[in-house]
Amino acid sequence: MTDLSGLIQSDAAADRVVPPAGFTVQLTLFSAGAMAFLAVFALALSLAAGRLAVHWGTELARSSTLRISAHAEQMDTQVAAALRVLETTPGVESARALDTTEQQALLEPWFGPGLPIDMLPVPRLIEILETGAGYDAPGLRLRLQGEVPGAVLDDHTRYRRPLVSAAAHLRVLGWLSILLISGTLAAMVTLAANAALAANSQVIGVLRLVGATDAYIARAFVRRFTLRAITGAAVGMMLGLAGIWLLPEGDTANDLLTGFALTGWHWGLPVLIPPLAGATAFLATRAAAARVLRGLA
Amino acid sequence: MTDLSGLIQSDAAADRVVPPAGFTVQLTLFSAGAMAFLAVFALALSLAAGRLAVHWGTELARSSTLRISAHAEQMDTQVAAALRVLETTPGVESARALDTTEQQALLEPWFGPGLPIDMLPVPRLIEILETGAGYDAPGLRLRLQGEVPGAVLDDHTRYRRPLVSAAAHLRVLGWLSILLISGTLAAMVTLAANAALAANSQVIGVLRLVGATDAYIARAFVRRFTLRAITGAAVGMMLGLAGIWLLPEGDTANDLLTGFALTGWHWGLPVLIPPLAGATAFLATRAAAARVLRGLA
Amino acid sequence: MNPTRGCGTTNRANGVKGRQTVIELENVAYSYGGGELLSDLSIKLAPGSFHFLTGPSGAGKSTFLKLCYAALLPTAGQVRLFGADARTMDRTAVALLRQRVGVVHQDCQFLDHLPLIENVALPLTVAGRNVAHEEANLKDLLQWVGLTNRASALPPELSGGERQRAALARAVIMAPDVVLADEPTGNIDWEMSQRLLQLLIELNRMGKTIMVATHDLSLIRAAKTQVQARVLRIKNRRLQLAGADL
Amino acid sequence: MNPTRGCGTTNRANGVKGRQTVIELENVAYSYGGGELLSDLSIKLAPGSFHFLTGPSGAGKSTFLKLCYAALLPTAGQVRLFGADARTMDRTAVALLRQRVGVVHQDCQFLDHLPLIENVALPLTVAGRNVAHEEANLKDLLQWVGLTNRASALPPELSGGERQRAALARAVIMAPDVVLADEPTGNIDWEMSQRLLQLLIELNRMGKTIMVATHDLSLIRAAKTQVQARVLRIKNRRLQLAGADL
Ligand SMILES: Nc1ncnc2c1ncn2[C@@H]1O[C@H](COP(=O)(O)OP(=O)(O)OP(=O)(O)O)[C@@H](O)[C@H]1O
Ligand SMILES: Nc1ncnc2c1ncn2[C@@H]1O[C@H](COP(=O)(O)OP(=O)(O)OP(=O)(O)O)[C@@H](O)[C@H]1O
Ligand SMILES: [Mg+2]
Ligand SMILES: [Mg+2]
Repeated sequence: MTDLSGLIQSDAAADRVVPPAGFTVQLTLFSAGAMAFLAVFALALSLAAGRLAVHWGTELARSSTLRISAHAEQMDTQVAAALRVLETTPGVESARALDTTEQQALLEPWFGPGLPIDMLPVPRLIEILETGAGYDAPGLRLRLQGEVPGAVLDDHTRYRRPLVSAAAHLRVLGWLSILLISGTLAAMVTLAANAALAANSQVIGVLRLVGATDAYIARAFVRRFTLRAITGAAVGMMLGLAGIWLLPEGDTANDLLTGFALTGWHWGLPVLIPPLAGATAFLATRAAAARVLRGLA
Repeated sequence: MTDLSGLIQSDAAADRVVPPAGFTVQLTLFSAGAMAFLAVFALALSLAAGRLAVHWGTELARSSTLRISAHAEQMDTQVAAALRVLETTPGVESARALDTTEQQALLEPWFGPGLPIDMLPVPRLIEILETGAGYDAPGLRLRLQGEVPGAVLDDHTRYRRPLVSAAAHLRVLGWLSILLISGTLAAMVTLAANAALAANSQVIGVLRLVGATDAYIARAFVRRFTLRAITGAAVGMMLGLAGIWLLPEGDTANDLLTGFALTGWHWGLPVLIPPLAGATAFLATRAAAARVLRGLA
Repeated sequence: MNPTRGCGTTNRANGVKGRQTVIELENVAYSYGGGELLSDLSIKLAPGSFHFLTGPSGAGKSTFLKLCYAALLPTAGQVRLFGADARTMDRTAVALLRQRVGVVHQDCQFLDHLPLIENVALPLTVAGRNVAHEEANLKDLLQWVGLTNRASALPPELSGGERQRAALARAVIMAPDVVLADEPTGNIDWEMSQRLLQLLIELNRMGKTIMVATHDLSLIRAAKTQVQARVLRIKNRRLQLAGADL
Repeated sequence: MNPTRGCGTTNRANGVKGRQTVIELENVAYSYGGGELLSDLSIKLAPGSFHFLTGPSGAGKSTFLKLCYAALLPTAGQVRLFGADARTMDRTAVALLRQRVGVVHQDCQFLDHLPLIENVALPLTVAGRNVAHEEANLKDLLQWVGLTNRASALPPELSGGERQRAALARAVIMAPDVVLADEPTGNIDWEMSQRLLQLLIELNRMGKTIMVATHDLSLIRAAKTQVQARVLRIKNRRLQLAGADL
C-alpha cells in the first residue's frame, strides 16, 4: 500500500493533512535520538572491544615458546630435533631458535647486562608462531616428550587468554546491546506511531469522510514518522559521535576507554544508524497504520 | 498540588475519570521496562568492572620489585641499604627481600628446577608493597641511585596497569550509562505523560467544566503514570535479572562476562530500580500535568 | 412526575445567597485577538431570573456564556460571579465556581470511556459526593430526559440528540445555582425540546438562575407562556433586550 | 449570485449516469448489537430527487445516512450505491464512493490544524485535484455560506453555526452526485438556514440527489414551496413516507 517511492517523492498537499506537531512527534524524535546515541556508544564499545581482543590476541595468543634444557653437548641435537618436530606440526607457522644476543636481552632484567650466557646452563629458547587456527598444544607436548625429552612447551598466552576472552565477550555484549537498542527503537517507534494514529483518529475519520483512500492516509503518516525517526537518529548519532570524540584519547592501545575512539573507516559505521532507524520506522509505522486503519474501518 | 499520600491512598472514583488504556500507557510501560532492563545490565557491568578493577588492582598494582645486582660480598650491605631507604620512603607499606627459595621459584621456568642459585651472579629481589596512594617512583629511583647504585626499580605493574584502568573506565562507563538510562527514562516518561495529557485534553476540558480542581485532575494522571512506570520497571528489572542469571557463569574471576553475574548483596541493588523509576515518573508527570493544566487554562 | 426531583433537594439560591446578584457584567468587552467581538456589555442576572440569549450565528452567544462561567476573561470591564471578580479568581476558585454553575456546551463533550450514567454523575464524582446516595435522583433525571435505556451506553454510541440531553442532565445534576445552556435543543425534536424546557422552567421555579442561548424562536415563545423570561440579543457587538418582535 | 457556482461545473448526475438509481436499500435492517434499530427498510433514491428525513431523537436518522455512504453495513438486506453492493466494496472503493457523495456529519469534524478554507477544500486535496485551480469556486462558496471573513480561522476558533456551514461547504465543494446532510441547520439561525437550503435547492436543480435529516419542520415547509421534496420519517424502526401532516 505504501512504498518507498511515495515516501521520497514529496507531496506537500498530502503532507499537510497530518497535524505537524505534538508530543508523539517529539517522542519519536527523542526515542530515535536517544537510541541512536546509545547505539553509537554500543558500536564504539563493540569495535573497541574487538580491536582489543585482536590486539591482545595477535600480540600473545599466536606466539609461544619452547624451552629446551639439556647438557651442553646434547643441546644442538635437541634443538634441531625440536625444530624438525615443529616443522611437521600442523598449526605451526614458523619456529626459530633464539640466538645468544636475543636470549641475553631476555635475561638482562634478571642478571644485568654482563651475564656470561654460554657459561651457564641456560636453556635454549625456540619461538613458535602459530597460524590463525593454532596448533594442538597437548598433542605437541606428547610428541616432544618422545623426541625431545628436555623440551618444555610454554604457551605464555595462558596469562592473557582470559583478557582476550573478556574482550571478546565485551564485543558480544556490545553487539547484543546494539540488537537490544534496535529492538527498543522499533518498539518505541511502533508505539509512538500507534499513539499518533490513535490520537489522530479524528483526522483519519475526517479524511475518510472526504474520500481519502487508506493508501493516502497511511502514506502521510508513514512519511512523517520515517522522516522524524531519521532526523532524530541523525541528531542522536551526531551527539554520540561528539561524545566519543570528546573522550580523552589515551596513548596506549591497551586501554579500553582511551582506545574507545573510533578509528579509520569505523567512523563511517554510525552513519548507517539514521537510515537503519528510518527503515525501522518505515516498517513499524506502515504496519501500525495498516492495523489502525483496518481497526477504524 | 499532588503529594505522595494522595498517590498511595486509593481513590477508585477519581481513578476512573482518566481513560484506562491507550498507547501512551503502553509507551510508559514499555519505556520503563526497557530502561529498567538496560539499567540492570549497566549496573551488572559496572559492578563486574568494579570487582575486576579491584581484583586486578590488589593483585598487582600495589606491588613492585627492586632488583639489586652487586658483587657477592657487597650484596648484603646493598640489600640492607635499600631496605633502609624503602623504610623511609612515603607510600611504601612494607619491603622485604625474597629468600633463595622464592627466587628459585621465580627463575625455575627459565633454568629448570636444578639451578644452583647461590653459584650464579643472580641479583637479589626486594618486594615492595605500596600503600593505597603509592610512592613517587622517580623520586625513589633518584634516592636509590645515590645510596644503592646496583638497584633497579621495576614496578611490574606497568604490565597490568592499563587493564586495571580499563576496568575502572568500564565501571565509569557503566555508571555513565546508568545516568544516561535514567535520563532517557525521565524524558520518555515526561514525553509519554505529555502525550497522554495532550491526547486527553478533551477529558481535562470535561473535568474542568464540571468543576474538578487542577489538583484532582493532576492526581488522577500522576497516579496512573507513576504506577505504570513502577510496573514497567519492575517487569523490565525482572527480565534483566533473568537475563543475567541465564548468562553462563565462568570459573575465573578474571573474566568479565563470566564474572558478570551479580554477587551477594549486589542482587539487591536492581530492586531499587522500580521505586526510582516510580519517583522519576512521579516528578516527571507532576511537572507535565502542572504545565499542561496551566497551558489549557 | 416532578422533573426536578432529580436535581437535589437543597435550594441554595433561595437560601443564604438571598438577593445577591449572581452574574454581573460591567462594561465588558471581549476580543479573540482581532477586532472586538463584544463591546461594552453591562447586565446583572438576578437569582431566579430566566434569560434567553439570541443573535445570528457568530454573534458571540457562546463567547458571552463563556465569560459567565470564567472560561474566558473579559479583555475590558469587569465580570463578577457570585460577587467575586472573575479576574482575581485562581484556578481552584474557578473549579469551585463551576460546581455551582451547570453548563451545557454547544458541542457536548463527555468522557468517552465512561457510560452515560457515570458521565451524568461526573459533577458529583469530582465534588467528592457519594454517587450511590444520589442514585434515585440520577435515575429520575435520566427518565425525564428519556435516556433510561441508554444509561450504560458509552457517549460515542449516542445519537446527536441523546448527547444534548445527557449534557443537560449533567449540567443540572448538582442542582447548581445557575444553569447556562448553549443551544441545548439544536439537535432535538420539538416534543423533546418541550420536555427539556420544562426541566429548566421547574429549576427556575426552584429559584435557580437560567440562561439559554438558542436560535429556536418557537422555543422562546413556548417558554414565555410559562415563565417570566427575558430575551437578550447580541447584535453589532452589543447586548440588547429583545422586544415584542418575537 | 448563483450559490452553486462554487460547486464545480460538471453536471455528472444529468450526464452518463442517466436514470440509474443512486442509492437503493432493499429490506435493510440494522442493529448496533442490541435489538434491531431499523427493520425492513426499502427505498430507492432516484438521481435528482430531494428527500427530508425526520423522526424523533434516537430513531436512527444518522444511522440511516451512514448506511447510505457505506460507513455502516446493513446487518440484513442489501444497500446498493451507484449500482454496487455496499457489502462487496473494498475500502478503496468506499473511498472513491465518498468522492461522489458529500456528507455533512451531525458533529462536524475538521482537521483542527488547517484553516477553514483548506478544510473546505480537503475533498479536492485528497482527490489529487489542484486546489489553486478551484480557488474562485471556493471563494464563491465561502461567500454564500457567510464564512469569507473566517476563511483563515482554525476550526476550533469557529462558532457552532460556523462549523455547520463549513461542513456543508465541504460536502458540496466537489459537486458530488449525492449530498447527505445530517441536521445541517441545528445550530443556525433562521435566516442563515434559508440560505443553506437555497444552496441545496440549487444543487438539486442541477440534478444532484439530496437527502437532509432534520427535526426542523419549518425548514421542510420552506423547502416544499420551492422543490418537489419527499419527506421520509423513521418511526418504530420503519421508514414511512410522511403525509400532509407537516
Ligand atoms: N477561540 C477563538 N479564536 C478566535 N475566534 C473565535 C474563537 N472562538 C470563537 N471565535 C469567533 O468569534 C465569533 C463568535 O463566536 P461564538 O462561538 O461566540 O458565536 P455564537 O454566537 O455562539 O455563534 P453560533 O450561533 O454559530 O454558535 C465567531 O465568529 C467565531 O468564529
Ligand atoms: N455506535 C453505536 N453503538 C451502539 N448504539 C448506537 C451507536 N450509534 C448510535 N446508537 C444508538 O442508535 C440509536 C439511533 O442513533 P442515531 O444516531 O441513528 O439516531 P438519530 O435518529 O440520528 O437521533 P438524533 O436526532 O438524536 O441525532 C440511538 O439510540 C443511539 O444511542
Ligand atoms: Mg455558539
Ligand atoms: Mg442523528
